[in-house]
Amino acid sequence: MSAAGAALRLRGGLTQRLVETARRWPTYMRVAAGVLALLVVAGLLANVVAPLDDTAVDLDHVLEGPTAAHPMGTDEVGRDLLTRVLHGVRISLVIAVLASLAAVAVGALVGVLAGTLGGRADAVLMRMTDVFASQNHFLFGVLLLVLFRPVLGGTGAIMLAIGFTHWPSLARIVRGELLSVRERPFVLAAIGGGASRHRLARRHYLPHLLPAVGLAFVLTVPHAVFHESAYSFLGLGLEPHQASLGNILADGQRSLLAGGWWIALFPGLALLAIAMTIGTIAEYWREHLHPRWRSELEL
Amino acid sequence: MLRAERISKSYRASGGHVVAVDGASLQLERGQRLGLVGPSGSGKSTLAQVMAMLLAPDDGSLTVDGDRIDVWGVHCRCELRHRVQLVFQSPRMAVDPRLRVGEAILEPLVASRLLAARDAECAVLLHDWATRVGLTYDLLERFPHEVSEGQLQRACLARALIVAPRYLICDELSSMLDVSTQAALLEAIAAIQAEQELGVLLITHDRVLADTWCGEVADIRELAARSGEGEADATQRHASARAAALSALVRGRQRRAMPP
Amino acid sequence: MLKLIARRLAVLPLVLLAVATVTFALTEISPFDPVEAYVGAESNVSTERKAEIARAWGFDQPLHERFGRWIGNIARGDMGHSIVAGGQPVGPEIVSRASASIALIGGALLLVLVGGLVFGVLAAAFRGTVFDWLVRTSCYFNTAAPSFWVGLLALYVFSIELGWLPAGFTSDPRSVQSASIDFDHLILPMVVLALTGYAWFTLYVRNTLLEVLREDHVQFARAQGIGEVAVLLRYALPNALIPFVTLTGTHLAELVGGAVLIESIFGWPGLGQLALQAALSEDIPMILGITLCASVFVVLGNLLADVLYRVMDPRVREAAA
Amino acid sequence: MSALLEVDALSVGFRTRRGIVRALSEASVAIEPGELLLVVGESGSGKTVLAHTLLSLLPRNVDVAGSVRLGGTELLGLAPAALRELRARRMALIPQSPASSLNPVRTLGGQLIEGARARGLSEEQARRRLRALLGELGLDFDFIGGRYIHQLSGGMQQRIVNAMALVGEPDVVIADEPTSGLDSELVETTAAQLQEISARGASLLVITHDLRLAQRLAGWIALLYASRIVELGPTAAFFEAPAHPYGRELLRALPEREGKSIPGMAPELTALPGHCAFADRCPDRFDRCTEALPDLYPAPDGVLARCFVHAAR
Repeated sequence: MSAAGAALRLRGGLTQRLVETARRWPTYMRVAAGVLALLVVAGLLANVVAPLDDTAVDLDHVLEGPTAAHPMGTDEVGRDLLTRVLHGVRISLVIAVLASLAAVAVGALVGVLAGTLGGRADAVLMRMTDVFASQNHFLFGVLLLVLFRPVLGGTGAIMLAIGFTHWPSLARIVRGELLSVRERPFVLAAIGGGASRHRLARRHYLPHLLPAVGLAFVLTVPHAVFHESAYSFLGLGLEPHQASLGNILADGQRSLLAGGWWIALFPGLALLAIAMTIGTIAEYWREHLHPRWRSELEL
Repeated sequence: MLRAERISKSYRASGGHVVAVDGASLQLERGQRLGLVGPSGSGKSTLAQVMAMLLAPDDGSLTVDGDRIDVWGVHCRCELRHRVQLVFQSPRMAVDPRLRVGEAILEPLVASRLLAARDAECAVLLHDWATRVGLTYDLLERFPHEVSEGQLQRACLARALIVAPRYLICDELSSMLDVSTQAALLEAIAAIQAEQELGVLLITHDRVLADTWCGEVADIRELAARSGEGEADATQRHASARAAALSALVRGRQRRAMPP
Repeated sequence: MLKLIARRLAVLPLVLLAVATVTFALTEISPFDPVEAYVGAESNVSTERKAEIARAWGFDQPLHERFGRWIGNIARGDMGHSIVAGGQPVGPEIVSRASASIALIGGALLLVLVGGLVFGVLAAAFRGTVFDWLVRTSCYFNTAAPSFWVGLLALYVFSIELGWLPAGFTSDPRSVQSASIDFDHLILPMVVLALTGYAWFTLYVRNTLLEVLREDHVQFARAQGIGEVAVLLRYALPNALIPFVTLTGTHLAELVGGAVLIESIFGWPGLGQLALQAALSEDIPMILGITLCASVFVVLGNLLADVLYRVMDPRVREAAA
Repeated sequence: MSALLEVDALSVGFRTRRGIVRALSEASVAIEPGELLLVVGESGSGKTVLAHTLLSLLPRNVDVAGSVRLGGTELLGLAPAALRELRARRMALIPQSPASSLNPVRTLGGQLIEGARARGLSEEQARRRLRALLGELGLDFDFIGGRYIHQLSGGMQQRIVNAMALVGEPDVVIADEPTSGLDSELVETTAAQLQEISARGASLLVITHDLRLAQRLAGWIALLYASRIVELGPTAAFFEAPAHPYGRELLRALPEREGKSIPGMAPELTALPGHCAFADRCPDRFDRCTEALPDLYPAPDGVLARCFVHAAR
């Protein structure tokens, strides 16, 4: 084999690496990824997939348990629950992803600023982060909702409430990773080789930060789904007629005494499925985040 | 000549300052083999990093072939920095785990824009250096965690030598290595030295190795301008450095423990 | 140690000041009008009357004066008048509701700690068995399941269908005094509130134990012929417990948030329900009051965690000294 | 009369993602009471695996074949409780790194006594014997007892684990890389302590890659290369004139001798050749070396060597 040929094989393309990774997935990861993909597609195509209109009131079929016509039953005004849950999955996922992006953006920005500026700026930023972290983020979110729902509407206020309360932990992670990677001997070695600041950032800091940030984003999504549905459930989030999972669960709470358990059960199962699949994927990713430092041969 | 004069460096640690190097002076000529010995915790590694322009000392000066170094770290000019190269003590820590071994060897040339990663010259250079340090070609495509400690240290040596330095500082090159790997690395260095008049500073705690391989041997405890630091001092310093490392370790675990 | 506690306690007012500043700024930015909220949106109170109320509350004064006065009031413990409490001061209302929440949160924390420790250790001891798998699966399920959903299901199954436990307080919560908290009413909300934390702690204890079990000193203990039970409990557990206590402090904050949901489902007359009522009636002074109380709670929890951490780990104790 | 510790055709393989790692292949050694055996080899040659197999400290992803007998009792496949009992009463480990081998968050007193109790001593006996042993090593039990491991110097840590090894009066003491990462001064004291342990009558098995330590301790030596024992004999004879080419080349690599490296690298343990593993690097190689696997053949001075050069004898 020629020398040049060997050098060219040093780099694997991103697609190739992704395919290789997916091939190594254990069964439970494939199941989790499949279920999540199914949920996302069904949610996004809720209008196409769902058999009925999600606001269609049918007073002849009020509070009916699961049947062939209504696989998840109907609610107290006769709306088809399956349709509403699918719409709910879409609304919840979209809000959660956007809110998580906002939180991750704020957290990464604060963390990178604190880590690179250092000194007094670092101290000020981190004290600020501490103050935010010492808040109970659920209660603080409630305060934000009350204050900003009139102007931003339910959706906007929820995104603000989630984005504004979930960044401190990420800011700490980013700053910590940045500081720790800067002290590693291999960074010193890169400086010794003549790497510029720019190259250090691009070639060494960023590849170590990005997976952590990405993982934090993925982990924030189920959390955001939970917050969105919890706020809506309490009547502080989306408008009651919107088919968010939290709103349906609030309907379910009202129907419980009348024996309408399915209205409480199915939207919750959808929440559970979202959280478990994303959680499984994130956990797997976390375990494979860092290349193994130690060879298996050293016993 | 690589000349360090009255270098002092202390670290801030829990419970005050820890003096790592206290006014040490050292000279390394081209083509010379100088050994530097001393017990662990006596500041050898700190001095090595200062002399490789990676760490700014609190006091003292460094000149490379007459050029005075007044900036350290990322700010130092490439051309100057390539004159002095350092091989780190632990190869596992000194190689970015995300780069393949071959990429890691080429990294200094690419980083200082002497070569682009796509150049055909890369492959030629890479294989030339792999041969010189005794690495087989298939190892170049592996990731650091897939090769042994000795193989990784060979790669680190190649990485240091590929920029054609005038002076090479080896910080405990062989403390984790087998005797035959150590011999192989030293042979590779000797071969380059014969070609390029390389000045080598070999930092080691193995007195026999220093005495047999090096022309001259210095003891770090005798380099200090201001002597008189007692034995108790050194133990104390060692202990507190270890305590700091421990608490960093514990905090690391604590941080990991936090749920997202 | 005392110095640490003193320093952290000294920081507490600063944290509260920062929180108060942030919330003041937020109320200023938001278009929210407390006068409107007070008189109610549909009421036909005249504009003059509204202006009068605004003047009485000092809203016509410049920003910095209002801020100064507000901070001053908070420092004296006066957090304003609450709408949901019928115009009464916020402070006493919070105090009257606190004991119910403390009972709920304290009970849940106890369940979390004991359950997490016991099941975490057992799962680690029987790693790789069906028992371990069951514990882990139930924990993954619990970390993912929203607590209010689990609460709804529990309410349906145990109170409505089986009728084992009461469905919650159906009477006016304020008529129930803290002294008469009924244990029957406490069980369901306490267990549901504890489930998420229990799952985190169990998984955490199990994984940390398995990590410590791979360390050198555990191998050395085994090499001496020390039994596996003793190795687990006396060599691995102390090391795993140290981060465990720090988690306890941070988890206290989570429980406070979870209480809002759980109290509203089970009608538990605590601060969480008060917060929800305040939020629904846009009662800003009450929400602020509860938020500030929660901050004190969280800061104290973290302080406790830090102190315990130092007490338990000799290495950190020494590094700090 | 059989030997105290007999290892017969012991093979250890680790199941990993990269395939089976053959850490040890058909290793056979025996130690008589009071003997000192050095197991020497470069990293990855299988010497630490041997120690861990003797003490049953191997992880789960491992296959073990062969036989290990202690005083005639087969250890492999023994019930865990019986194994632990036997290990506690008759064997002891001096760990590679004393600092990380004691629990960092517990005081030493409790751990010392607990270790002694596991060896069948009563609390009172344990206390008395530890006091005496530590006293001989120049340490005060009461002083040590209330302290944590990180509060002591490296030398003190080493002496404590030595005392812990001796407290049960074991028949076999296994020292795992006792000098790795130590200063030359500490290496000196450690070597002296090992000699003293040997002088007390216990059989001592020292795992090391430090050839200078091996030369100093003398006794018997087993040289490992690529998972196999390639030379077995008196240490003095080995340092005088190694019978196996690998041993000879290894000694030449010492800086105080020639400092000449062995060309090439050791084969990977996932892909060991079917012939002599050293053949590719051997200067004396002939046809047969790349065709078949040599046995351990008798060489001069009572040495056994795994090399066809000695096959004719």
